[in-house]
Amino acid sequence: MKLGSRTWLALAFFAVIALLPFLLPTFYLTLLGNVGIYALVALGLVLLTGVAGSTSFGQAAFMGVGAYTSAVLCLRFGLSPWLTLFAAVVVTGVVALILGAITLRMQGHFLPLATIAWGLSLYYTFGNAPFTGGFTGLTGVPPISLFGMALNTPSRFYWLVWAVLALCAWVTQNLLQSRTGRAMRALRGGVTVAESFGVNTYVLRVQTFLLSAVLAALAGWLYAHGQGFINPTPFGLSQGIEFLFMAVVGGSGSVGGAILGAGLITLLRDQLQNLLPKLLGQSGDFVTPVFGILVILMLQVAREGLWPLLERILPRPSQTLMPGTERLPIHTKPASGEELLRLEGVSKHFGGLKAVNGVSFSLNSGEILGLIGPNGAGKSTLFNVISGVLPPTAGHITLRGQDISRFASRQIARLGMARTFQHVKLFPEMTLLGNAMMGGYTRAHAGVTRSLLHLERSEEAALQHAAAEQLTRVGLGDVFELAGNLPLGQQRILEIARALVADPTLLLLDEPAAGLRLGEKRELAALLRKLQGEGVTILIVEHDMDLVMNVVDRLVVMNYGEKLAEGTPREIQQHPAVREAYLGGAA
Amino acid sequence: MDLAQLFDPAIFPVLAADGLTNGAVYALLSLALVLVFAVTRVIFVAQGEFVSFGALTLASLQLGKVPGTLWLVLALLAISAVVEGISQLRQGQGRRAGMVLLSALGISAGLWALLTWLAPLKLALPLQVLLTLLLVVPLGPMTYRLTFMPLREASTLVLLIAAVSLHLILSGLGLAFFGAEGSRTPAFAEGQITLGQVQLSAQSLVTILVSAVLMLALYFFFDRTLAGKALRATAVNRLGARLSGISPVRAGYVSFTLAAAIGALSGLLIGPSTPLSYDSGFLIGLKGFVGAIVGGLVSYPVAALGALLVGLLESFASFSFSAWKEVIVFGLILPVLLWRSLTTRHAEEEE
Amino acid sequence: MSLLSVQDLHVNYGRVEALHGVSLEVGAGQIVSVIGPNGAGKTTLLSALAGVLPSRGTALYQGEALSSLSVEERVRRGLVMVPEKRELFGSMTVADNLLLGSYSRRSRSQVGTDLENIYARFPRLLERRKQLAGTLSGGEQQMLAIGRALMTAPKLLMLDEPSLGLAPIIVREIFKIVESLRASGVTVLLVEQNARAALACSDHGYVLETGDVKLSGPAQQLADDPAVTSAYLGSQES
Amino acid sequence: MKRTLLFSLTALLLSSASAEIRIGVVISATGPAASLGIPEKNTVALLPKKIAGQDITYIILDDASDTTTAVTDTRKLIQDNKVDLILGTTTTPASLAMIDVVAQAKVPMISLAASEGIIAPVDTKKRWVFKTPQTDAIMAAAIVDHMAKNGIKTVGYIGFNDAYGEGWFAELQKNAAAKGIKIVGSERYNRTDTSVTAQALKVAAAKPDAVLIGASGVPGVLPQKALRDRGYAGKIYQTHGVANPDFLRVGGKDVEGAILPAGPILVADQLPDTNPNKKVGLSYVNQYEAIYGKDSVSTFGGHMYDAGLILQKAIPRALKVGKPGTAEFREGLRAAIEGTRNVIGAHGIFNLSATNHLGLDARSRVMVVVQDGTWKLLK
Repeated sequence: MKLGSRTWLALAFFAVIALLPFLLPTFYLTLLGNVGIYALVALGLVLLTGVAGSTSFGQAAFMGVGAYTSAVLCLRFGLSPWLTLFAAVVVTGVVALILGAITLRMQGHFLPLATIAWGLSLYYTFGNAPFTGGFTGLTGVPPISLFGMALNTPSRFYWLVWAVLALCAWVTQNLLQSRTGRAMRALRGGVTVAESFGVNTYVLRVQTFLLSAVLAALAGWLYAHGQGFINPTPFGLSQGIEFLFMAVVGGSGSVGGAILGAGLITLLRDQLQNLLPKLLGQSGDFVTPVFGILVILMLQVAREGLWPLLERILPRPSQTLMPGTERLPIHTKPASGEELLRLEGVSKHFGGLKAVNGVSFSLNSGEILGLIGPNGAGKSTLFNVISGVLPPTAGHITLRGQDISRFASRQIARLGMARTFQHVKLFPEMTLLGNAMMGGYTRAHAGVTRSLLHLERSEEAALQHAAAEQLTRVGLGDVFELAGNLPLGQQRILEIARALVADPTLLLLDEPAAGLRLGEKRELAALLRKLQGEGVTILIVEHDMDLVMNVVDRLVVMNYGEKLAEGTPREIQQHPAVREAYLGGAA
Repeated sequence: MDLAQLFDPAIFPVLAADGLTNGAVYALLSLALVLVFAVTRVIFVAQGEFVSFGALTLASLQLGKVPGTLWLVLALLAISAVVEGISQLRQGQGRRAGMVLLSALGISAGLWALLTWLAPLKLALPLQVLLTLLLVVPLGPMTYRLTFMPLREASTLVLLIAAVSLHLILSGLGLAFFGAEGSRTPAFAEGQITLGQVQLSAQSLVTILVSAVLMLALYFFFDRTLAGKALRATAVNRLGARLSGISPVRAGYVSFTLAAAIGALSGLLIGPSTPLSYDSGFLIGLKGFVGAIVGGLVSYPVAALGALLVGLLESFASFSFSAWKEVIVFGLILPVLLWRSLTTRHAEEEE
Repeated sequence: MSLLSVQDLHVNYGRVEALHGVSLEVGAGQIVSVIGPNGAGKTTLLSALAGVLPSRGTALYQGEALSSLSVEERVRRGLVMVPEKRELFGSMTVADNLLLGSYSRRSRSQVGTDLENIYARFPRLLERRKQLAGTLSGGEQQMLAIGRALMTAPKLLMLDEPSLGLAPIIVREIFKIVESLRASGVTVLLVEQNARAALACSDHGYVLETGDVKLSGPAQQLADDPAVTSAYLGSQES
Repeated sequence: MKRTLLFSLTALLLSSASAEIRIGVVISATGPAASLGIPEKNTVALLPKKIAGQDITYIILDDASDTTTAVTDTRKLIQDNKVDLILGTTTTPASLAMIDVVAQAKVPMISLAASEGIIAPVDTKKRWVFKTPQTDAIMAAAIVDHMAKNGIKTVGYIGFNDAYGEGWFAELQKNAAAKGIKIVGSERYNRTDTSVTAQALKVAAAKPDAVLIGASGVPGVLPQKALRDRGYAGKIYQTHGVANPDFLRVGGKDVEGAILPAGPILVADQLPDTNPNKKVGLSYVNQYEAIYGKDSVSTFGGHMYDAGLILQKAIPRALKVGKPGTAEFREGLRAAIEGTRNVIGAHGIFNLSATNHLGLDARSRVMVVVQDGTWKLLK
């Protein structure tokens, strides 16, 4: 396999790290050992906070659960640390599962507060539980041995820590570059999109949370056996805060940021400890306040942390498609003319507002149906009801004979429906390719474990291939461009490509032509007809009448939440009520 | 065993009174937290520091010392003036920049003169309380100007990290100013009052009454005055407020001023019954938070009730399982969150 | 003299340009409408003029450059927008919503009279003054939004799709109100999809399409222009 | 900034060349234990600057009352600053955590924390660890003795919910059992709690003859006040942790009558002239207050001072074994400290041995009562 320049840099970095014990004074190994342990926790926060958008002050507490589990089992039953590692991970996982299941449904800012609460609770639990040695702590925790060699000198322990960190950084990076990783990124502000393409975001959120807790447990395990002593203070709230600092200062969006942040904060504190007494005298201890001031200043200068600044000078990540011959399976499409979608008296009310009221129509396979109406007529609401984003207040929707009225959007997605959004919902920091691959989520199957170990590469290659194919098909050439750099019209096209990667039976397009230039609109019309020729059924909401009248077979007109008219484009254009609705009758 | 003893007529009312006294202070703090969050999206964990600063500044004045708070105020004033001056200059407002610097200089000199003159005189308690408020309350708007105003478009997480940093700064400075040991401030009322079964210290009664009055005052402010309504409006709909001519920056200033004032007053209320030290405020503030969370960080009355509940729960837990008290009090959040997660539909968080 | 004069206004969303150099004039005492299909950039234009979105180009209001003024400062000078989504204070009463409109006014003496005038203009708001704004019907909300804006004592009122989502009978009412504003000395910049109704009450009109002004002229002239119709119903019409 | 850095760098190079003994100090100058750590840190200024012709350099690091930081600081002092001895740290858990580090590096350490577990039993690791403060065991024994003599049969306990409160409760249990005193209640509170009414109520309801409050510094006032407010009339004992002027200042009338064991230094001026600790204690108090102001001294700084006195005797002997900075010197220093005999400190007379790394006896504490807002020696 050919390695990208980023990968070479990472390998070089870890090679230097491996050689440092021969170059650095011992104390720096101690310090870097701490950095490694902290970076593990920060790595978990990268997944949780930077990628998935949930914040936790409780990582130190999870670290404590891991540390205590391992230490107590070692001391009580004389087990080997390698055995208790397993127990530490399991116990922490169970605790995290319980806490996560309770809190992860909450809105963004509740989670950090809840984590403060359990961070404090677990601290006092460590101090008061009967088997933890109380606040005074447990001494004599055995060191970790490898092939009979105790890893308790600074340099050996340093190697152990960084080996574990390198491994975890590698698997985390793998995960981020996988199908699951893309879905995780969508948890941050893109839940609707993720659900629309078949992701169970709640389960994924819990999984992410679990993973971050396990990384913390691993750090706790290293900590306990490295120090040989544990008591509650290192697992208290202030350490939990410190970990979040590391992730945020380093740049919580990337693996590099976790290591950078952990290193920076640890070294900064150490250097402040040396420097401040010289500048301000011994009379007071100003390390913490000065540290706080520096963090605030940094946030005001670089909100995203320091890694993005560093990233600008790094070579760009590799921009080649993965080789691979495997192709994704293709859904069987229903025969042309068969009834695909049917709405019966569908209503959606918001309080007193009847956004959609008793709308019925049906859509046959191979057809393009246009849904038009003035602004505020309820078209987008109806779209959201059909795709399962909103549950209908009344009525029935059937897809290929199956009642989907009560289905969540991810379930509907799995039945072969894909959509675009009126307000473009892309991931601007992801490449076109990454965005498009999001569409193929339900066509691939690799879960967290396979992703972590990069055992899903052939499937990933097939996904890439499918995405690249659809991007070419809609005329988006530079697949490694960031989606945020595209003009609005092209972003809409990208959304269509993303929906096509899902290999949909039914494609829902919400105002695909808005913001497109004339030439682009013509291409769009051509594309839609081509798709129709290939057996894709399309439901389209559009304001651009030129486009609509040109491509659709039939039109449904809505006004004030109700169906106003239905018919061919020509019939609709002559329909007096439609003209009235569009041009207004106030005069 | 213990639980039955809890309802002993000699014990229950005492615990309830104790819980209400603390709960009243938590309630005040929770109101400030809800206010600051609703208006500025800042989860203001440094709120508790104002509590410590309030009590300890008064304690310094009691000893006839110039409180360290003065130096902090002067430093923040200087930095704020420079920052503000620069931003005025950038907008081409040279004269205004000069005015800002000059007035800051004037205020600083005045404050310094006032404090160095009055502090050693050991004035009467009400005057010292006024001096304390004069020193602590400005910390609110100034920390807003320097910390949060430049970040006002940032995500909640960034604001939260900034608030935590501020907590570190203020508690570190608190240690330098006031020392590690706590201080007690004089009571506003001496003696014990007997209400039926319960013996209540007069100070507890003052705490409860003052909290109640403050809450009523806040209610009046939010419900009856244009400025208070403008704050609420900013919290309800930021864009709508701007389009009505309400400046969110000004709303930020007002809410942080109120937060500092409420914090300092809370410190003065608890100060007499318990020694407060530089790091006491944080946990007191966090308990206010639990209340605020019960109120979903939006509802003032529910937050206040939640905070009262925290006070009561803390008192009863202290009696029955004192070692596990914090676990119980902070664990309270989890069922509340669970209940919320089951009753509210998950809303998409658009960044 | 123009109350508002806009030259070559550009607005970007990130790297994407949404307005490509729009110019328009609003004379004092006029009603000027900007019409065009969805996605043409009408709302973007108003938001930029209100200061909600950053923009490039020159915009002079009462001869003063707008660029350095915040939203609130524009409101204080009488440049007020009623946004498409109304942006009311949903959990506050109708009366409070109106009162808050007067927040930035220096002189309080006129506020009471103005409030009475607004209640007189919108009797339904008077009936519902103690109700929460969020519980009003769409039409009432629109009235409240206009009412709140009027409480700021505006010189130039910018209305973004005031007829959006309203029943025809209410739409008619809204346009009557717009016309009556001119009588009370308020200049109006109206953004509408309901082209016919908008042009009917306007002095001047602009047709916006994909971020550019496609047509402009006296309202009556535009109303008769077939190009306007085609912008909405497609050019196929024969 | 750059200049300072350059300056400190040259200073570092120069200093490592000259003959000197480097001593690392780890102290809790911030965090929950700061009220104990700060006087200890302040006392470093009173320690000898020159012993047997050798310059002594003290490098002070704050551990913020945190175990990890204490361990990292210790490693930094040993590995980076190449110190020959570690003084500190303030808290028991952190001191325990440091043992492995100093034992591995073979650098002697004198802890300033309370628990007996730090130095006992002396094994291959704890060979390197000494301490100067009286153990909780010595102090608790004194309290329980006093209780027994005053006919107390039942005792209640209210203590910190941390290592300090936990350690004291363990010692109370041990000693009370030996004297047949029954513990009828045990409650915990946090240093920063605003109310202990509930705990006081609970303990008072059990009607013990006496209550012991296991707290340090000003927060010790809270339970005593709460007990008195609840009308509790029995004896109230405090620990030596409260023996600082702030406790009296803040406690005022509320702490009248509190009985506690303390190092003789607390009441040095009331000791009979025959007491050998009187002179040393007064000298320390005077030196300390000359720098930090009147009524600023607490007993905790005395432990640091005592460590200095032990070193004064030990270093000259260690110098005979090896040069500073060498393993021989450190081993020599260890042995010399272990061989400390009859060093009269502010807190007692130190007689160390291979099995006793504290070396204080019952003379190292006196019983004191708070009377008229001051410490009063109980004969």
